[in-house]
Amino acid sequence: MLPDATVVRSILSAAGVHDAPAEETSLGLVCRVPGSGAPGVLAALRESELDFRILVDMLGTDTGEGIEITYHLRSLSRDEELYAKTALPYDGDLHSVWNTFPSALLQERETAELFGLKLVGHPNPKRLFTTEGLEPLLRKSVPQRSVEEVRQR
Amino acid sequence: MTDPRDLVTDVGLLAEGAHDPGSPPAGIRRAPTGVDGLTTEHLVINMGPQHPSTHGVLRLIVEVDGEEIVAAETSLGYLHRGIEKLAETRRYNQLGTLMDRGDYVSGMHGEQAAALAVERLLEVEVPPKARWTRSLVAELTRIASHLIWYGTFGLDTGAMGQFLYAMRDRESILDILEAISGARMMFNYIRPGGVVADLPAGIDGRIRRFCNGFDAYLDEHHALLGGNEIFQARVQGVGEIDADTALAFGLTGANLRASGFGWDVRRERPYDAYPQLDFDVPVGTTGDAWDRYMVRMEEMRQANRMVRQCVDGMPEGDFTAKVPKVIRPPEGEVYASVESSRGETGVHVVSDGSDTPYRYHYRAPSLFACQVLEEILPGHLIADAVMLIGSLDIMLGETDR
Amino acid sequence: MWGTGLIKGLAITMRNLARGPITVKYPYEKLELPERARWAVAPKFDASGNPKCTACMACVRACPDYILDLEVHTAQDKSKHVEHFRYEVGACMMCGLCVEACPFDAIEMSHDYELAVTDPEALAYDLLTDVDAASPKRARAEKPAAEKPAAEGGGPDA
Amino acid sequence: MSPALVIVLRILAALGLMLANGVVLIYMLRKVLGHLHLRLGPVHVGPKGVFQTTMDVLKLLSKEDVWPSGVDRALFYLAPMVVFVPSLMAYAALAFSETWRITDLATGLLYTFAVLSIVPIGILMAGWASANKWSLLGGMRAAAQQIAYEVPLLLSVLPVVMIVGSLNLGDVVLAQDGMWLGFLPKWFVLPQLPAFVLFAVAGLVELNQTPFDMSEAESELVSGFATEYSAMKFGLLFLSEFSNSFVISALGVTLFFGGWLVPWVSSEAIQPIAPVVFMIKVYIGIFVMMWIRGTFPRVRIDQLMQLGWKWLIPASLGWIMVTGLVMKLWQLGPQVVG
Repeated sequence: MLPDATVVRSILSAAGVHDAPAEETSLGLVCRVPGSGAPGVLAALRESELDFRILVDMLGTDTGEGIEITYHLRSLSRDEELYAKTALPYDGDLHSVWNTFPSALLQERETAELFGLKLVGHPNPKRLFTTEGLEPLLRKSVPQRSVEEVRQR
Repeated sequence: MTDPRDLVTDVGLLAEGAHDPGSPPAGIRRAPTGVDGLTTEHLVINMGPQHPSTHGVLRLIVEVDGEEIVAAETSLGYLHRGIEKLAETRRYNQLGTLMDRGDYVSGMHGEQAAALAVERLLEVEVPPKARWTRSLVAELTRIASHLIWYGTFGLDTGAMGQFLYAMRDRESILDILEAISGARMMFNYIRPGGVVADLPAGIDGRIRRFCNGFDAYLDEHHALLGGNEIFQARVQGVGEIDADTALAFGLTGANLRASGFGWDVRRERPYDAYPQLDFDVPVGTTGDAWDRYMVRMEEMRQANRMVRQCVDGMPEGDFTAKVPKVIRPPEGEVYASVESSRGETGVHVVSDGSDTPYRYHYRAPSLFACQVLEEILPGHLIADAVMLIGSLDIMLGETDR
Repeated sequence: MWGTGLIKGLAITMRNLARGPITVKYPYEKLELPERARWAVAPKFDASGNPKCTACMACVRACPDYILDLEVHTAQDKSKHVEHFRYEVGACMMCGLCVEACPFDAIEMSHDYELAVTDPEALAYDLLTDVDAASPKRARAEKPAAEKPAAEGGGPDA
Repeated sequence: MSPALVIVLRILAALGLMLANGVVLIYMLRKVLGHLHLRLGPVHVGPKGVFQTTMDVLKLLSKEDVWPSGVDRALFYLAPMVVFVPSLMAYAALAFSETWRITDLATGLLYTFAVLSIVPIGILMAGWASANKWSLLGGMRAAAQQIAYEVPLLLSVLPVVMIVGSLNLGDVVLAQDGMWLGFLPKWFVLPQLPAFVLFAVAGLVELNQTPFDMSEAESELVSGFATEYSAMKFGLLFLSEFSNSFVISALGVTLFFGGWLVPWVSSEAIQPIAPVVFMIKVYIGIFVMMWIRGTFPRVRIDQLMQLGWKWLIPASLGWIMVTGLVMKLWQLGPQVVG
C-alpha cells in the first residue's frame, strides 16, 4: 500500500523539488510539493518506476493560512498510494495537471471555483457548479447559515 | 501504452471564449466550406438539464453536424447543494444523512464510506455482525441501484416494458430495506461503529425468498433487453472506452471493468465482510456500451450471490461497536472508499479534533464518468449519446453534491 | 439471432401480462408499513396522558436540519414548563436521529406518512404546547417499563 | 337522397369513425401497455376508466393554445391539418364489407398509400416551423424515413396486386374467399408470408411506431416534431397517429388476412356481420402493434436507413420477381379481373 519514502524523495529531487518532506501520516505517505511545481512533479511521479498512473481524487482544504491541495495518486502495477500536497495562497494560482491526469479536468474546476483560486493552464477554466459572483463556498471565511438564521427562515 | 496527453483531444472545444466566463454560448457556427453560396452549419444543441434521457439534470452542450456530434461539453451544477460545506457543520454521526442524498439511488454505499472513514479516524474495531449486515444491505442496494440503471437504460433505447419489471423487483428490495432500516431510500442505517439497529426478526426468510426468485427474474430481464437484436444493434460498438482512457479519466467501478481492467475496491481494498465473501468480478473486453451492460447484469447476479452468503453466514454478536454518542476523533486525515454501484465512492475527512469534520470531501465516481463524456461523444450520433450516458450510469446527485 | 430475441421478448411481455397487475391502488388500498418505518415525529404520552418529554433538549441538539425547537420556561423549583415544542415537518428528512437521541423515549417516528397539506403554515406545528414537562427523575424511574425494544433501539449508548 | 347529401354523409361517417377510433385506440393503448407492464392503466374516469380519453380530449380542447415565439406561424398552424386531413382521407377507400364502404374506388390501394404519404410532409412542416432544434431533427428524420420507406411499402403489396389483378380493396378481399386443400383459408398471408413481413416492417416505419418511432423518439429528441405543440393542435397530431395505425392495420387485414372473411364460413353467411369481423381483425392487428410498442427498443436512424435501402427494397423487389416467376411458370393468372 505505501510506497517507499526514499524512492519518492529521490523522484521528487530528480524533478527539481529538493528537501521535499515525504512522511507517513494517518492518511498514508504524504509528500509536499510547491504549488507551481505540481504539474511537473506529478508528471515525474507518473513516469517514474512507481508508475502512479491514476489520479484518484483531488481536493482543497482551507488551512487558515491558505489553500492546501491534496492529490491522491494510485499506482495499479505496484498497488501503492501516494498523497501529494501543495500549499497555495488565497486567490493563488492553481496549476492544472490535466496534461498528466485528464481526470483532474472537472475536479480542478470544482476546486478552483469553491476555493476561489485562479486556474492556470486549464483548457476550459470556467466555473463548474455555482453561478458567477458567488463567494468561494468552501473557504472557512464564508459562513454557513447559523442555527438562528435557519430558524428565522 | 498510450500517453493520456494523446487521449485528450477535443476537451473544451466549445469553450474558446472560456476565459470570459460571461460570454454567451457560441450558437450556430458556420462550417468553413460552402458550394455555390450554400453553406452547411453546425448546430449547437442544448441537451438537458430537462432532457428525458440525461438522468436527472445533466446538461450537455453538443455541437452537431446533422445528427453527428462533433463536440460536446458537460455542464454540471443543477443539483449542487454544497454537501461538502454542509458536512463541516454536521456531527460525525449525522454524516449519513448527507451521504444518502449524494448518490440517492444507492444510499447505503455513501453511508458505508462515511462510516468507514470515521472508524478509521477513531480506530475502532467493528464487530463481525455489523460488518456482515453492512455488506448485506450494501449488496441489496447494489441490486436495487443496478435495477434502476437497467430500467432507465432500456427507456433510453425506447423500450418500456423492462422498466416496470425492474421496478417490480426493486420494490421488493426496497420493502426489505425499509423493514431493516426504516426508510426506502434515505436509509441512515450505517453509522460509525456498526449499524443503527439489528436486523429485524424474520427478515432472513424474506431476503432468501427474494434471492431465490431474483435469479430467474434476472434471466428474464436479460432475455427481454439483452437478447433483443435491436438493443444489441444499438449498444454494441457504441461508446468504446479503452482501458487507458478509462484509467486516465479516472473511471471506476463497472465502467472501468467493462474496459477490461478488473479493479474492484471490494477486492483490492477489502472492507466489511468482503474478505470472507466469495464473489466474481466480471470484466469486459472492449468497453463499449454492451460490455458495460453485460458487466452490470453480471454484477447483479454476483450481488445476489453475496446477499445469500451474507444471510447464510450472518454471525452472532453485537450490531455495533462501543462508540461515543458525540464522536470526537483525534486530529488526522483519512481516506476511505467503498465500491458503490457507480464506482469507487470515497470519503476524505480532515479532523481537527472537534465533533464536526474540518474538511469533508466526497469522491463521486459519476463526476469522472461525466468528464469522459466530452472525450468520447464526438463522432457519435445523438441517439448514441443517449446510450452512452445511460450506459455510464451517471447519478447527478453525487456529481454535483 | 435472426429475430428469435424479438419473439422471445414478445413472449416475455405476454407472460407478464398474464401475471396480472401489481398495482396497489393507493388511496383505496394501502400497504402495511414495517414497524421501523420513519415518518413524521410525534410526541409520546404516558398512561395518564401527560407527555413523556422532560425538555432536556437532546433532540434539538441532535437534529441535523435544526427543525426542532423547544421553548422552555423553568420555574423556581427547577420544574420545566414546555411553552412550545416546535417541529417543522416540511423540512424534516425523517432521519430518526432525534428519536435515537431522546433518553426518555418521549418522541417517536410515527407512521403518519400522508403529510401533504394545502396550507404552507401547516408545514410547521407544535408537537407540544403549554404543558408541564415530565420530571427527569420520574421518567428515569419509569423507563425500564417503557424500554424501547432492541429492534427500535437508538444509537449506541455512550 | 341527393348525391351531394350522400357525399356529405359519407364524409361525416369517415370523420365519426376516425374520431371514435382515436378515442377507443388511445384508451386501448393505455390499457394494453398498462397490463403489459404490470400496471392497470386508467381506472378513475368512468367504469374501468373508459371515459379517460374523452376527458383528455375535453382537456386538450380547453387548454391554452401556445404559440412559441419564433415559430413560422403559417406553417405551424397548417402542419397539424396537413397531418390530420390525409389520415381522414385514407378512410375513404377501406372496404368494411362488400357493401359497407365510404367510396368504392377502383384504385383504392394506390389512393390510400398516396394520401398516407402526405402525412410526413406535415410532420416535416411541424418540425421546421416549431423553431426548435429537437423538432427540426424530428422533422428531418420523418422526411428521410418517408423517402426510404414509401418504396418498400408499395413494393411489398405489389405481389398481392399481381395475384389479384385489381387495386380495389373489395376485390382483394373477395379473391381470398375459399379454401386451399379444403382446410386452409385462402388468405394471402400463407403464400405471401415474406410480403407480409415486409409490409409489417415498412408499415410500422410509415406509422412512426415503436421500434421505428424516429421522428418522435422521446428519449432522444424530447418529443420530436410535436415538442412545441399544445392544446388541440397537439391533439390533432396525436389523433392522426392513431387513425393511421387503424388504416395500416386495415390494409394489412385486407391484403393478407382476408378482410371481413372468416375461414370455414361462406362469404354469404358472414355478410350481415362482415363489418364487425373486419373491425375485430383490425383491432387484433392494432393490439399486436401495441404489444410490439410495449416490448421493443428503438432502432437508430442510420440503422433504419440501412434496413430500408439495403434490405427491404432489394428484398421486396426480389419477392416480386419470385412471385412473377411462379405465376408465369405455373400459368397462374390474376384471379379477379376488373
